[in-house]
Amino acid sequence: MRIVVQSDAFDLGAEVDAMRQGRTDIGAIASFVGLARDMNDGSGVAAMTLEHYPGMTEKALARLVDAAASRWTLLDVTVIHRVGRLLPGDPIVLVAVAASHRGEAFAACEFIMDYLKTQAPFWKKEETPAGDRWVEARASDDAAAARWNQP
Amino acid sequence: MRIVVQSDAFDLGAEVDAMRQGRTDIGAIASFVGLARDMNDGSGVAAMTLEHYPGMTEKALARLVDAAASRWTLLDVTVIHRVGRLLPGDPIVLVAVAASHRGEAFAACEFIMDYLKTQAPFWKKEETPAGDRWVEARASDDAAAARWNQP
Amino acid sequence: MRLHVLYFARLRERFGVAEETLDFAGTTAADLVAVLQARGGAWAEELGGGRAFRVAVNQDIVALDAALPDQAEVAIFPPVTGG
Amino acid sequence: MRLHVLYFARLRERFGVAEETLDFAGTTAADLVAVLQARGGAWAEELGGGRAFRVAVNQDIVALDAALPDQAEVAIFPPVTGG
Repeated sequence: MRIVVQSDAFDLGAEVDAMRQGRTDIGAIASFVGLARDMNDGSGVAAMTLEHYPGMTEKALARLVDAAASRWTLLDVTVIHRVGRLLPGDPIVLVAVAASHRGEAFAACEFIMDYLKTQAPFWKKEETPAGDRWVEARASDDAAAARWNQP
Repeated sequence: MRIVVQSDAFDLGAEVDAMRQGRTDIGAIASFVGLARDMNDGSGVAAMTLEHYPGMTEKALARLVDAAASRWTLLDVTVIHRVGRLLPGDPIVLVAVAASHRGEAFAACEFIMDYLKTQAPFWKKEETPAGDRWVEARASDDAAAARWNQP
Repeated sequence: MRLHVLYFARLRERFGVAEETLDFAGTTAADLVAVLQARGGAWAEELGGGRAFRVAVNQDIVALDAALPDQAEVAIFPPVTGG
Repeated sequence: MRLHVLYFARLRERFGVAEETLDFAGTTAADLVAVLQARGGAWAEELGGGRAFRVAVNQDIVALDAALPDQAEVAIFPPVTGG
């Protein structure tokens, strides 16, 4: 398990290669990269700055990964989240999950992303033509996380 | 859209970087890599050979991608499937889907993999201690594909 | 009519043939399967109902009642196992 | 008891303070929120019920009825928006 909060860019290929290096038991690696877009809520976005809660952030991400690992049989998980100022097109977050079978890898990867969106203490501030604005939390993110609690 | 059948290894990082290069409208890239395992159906596997139906394969993969693109709003899709002899740990298949939002990217990526498993003309032959054997199709793969037809 | 018939994977190995060109007097994919099955041996075992197989006509998977056009490329193969 | 209180994102900006150490006579997170809200201005606007906020105690998100231990690190912040 690898959990990192950093301002530098990450390398998806290198992270996934590191997961599978020297192993022959992994059948599936599902991964996700979230990127900064040039538009949000109908407005152009020139840049964004990600603030976080140092100390709690790493704990919160580890809890998400533990929750996924208790729900599915996982072989490895990597979560990297960037902080600081990012431009449109820049990668923000990486989640990669290795498992024996694809169903578990896909489910755990999406689960971690859905909970990260509602549980991990990051906040985005966007630079728009009308000035800076804090991004508001979305009800759709709460709904995405809540569906994992259904039977 | 990029669909390739090849014997060479692929580079996940390079494929995903190529999708996002020069774009600022992508918010999410979900990707999947399937790998050859050293065990299957309770038996050790020393190597596998992937056979396909040249001509139909590319058409079948394009149809899967079209079906996904008609169901979700996608910005780009890459599918690469290897053929020939592979060793445990070797990547077999890559599916990467770019979209504005993560729900669509995840769903389309998993949809393409589920249908690839039941619709694309590839066949695996495994080298085991008891001799060579053709892998049998799994009922669980039919079930995974069928769930996308539910309302 | 004339058909170009391809076999893949386990069927190719069990039949000992990868492709053949046939003169065919029937109409549907099921008619062709019946002709092949009548060859006996591995043909009867694999196509006689005990094991699953798929038929593609001009590179699209079809149901057994599909009509075969003249000069069609017909492929018969086991359920797929890629990915 | 003594509490170390942190504010993040919009709340940090609106309150004009990132952290403070408080002597606190109450028991629960709700009691602390009531004390802060009574400061008026942005404090009343942000914590007065009209806008959503979250409270973490020693780096775990808690409900408002959670008891605050002495020397706790309490953080108050808007709903998160990372990822």
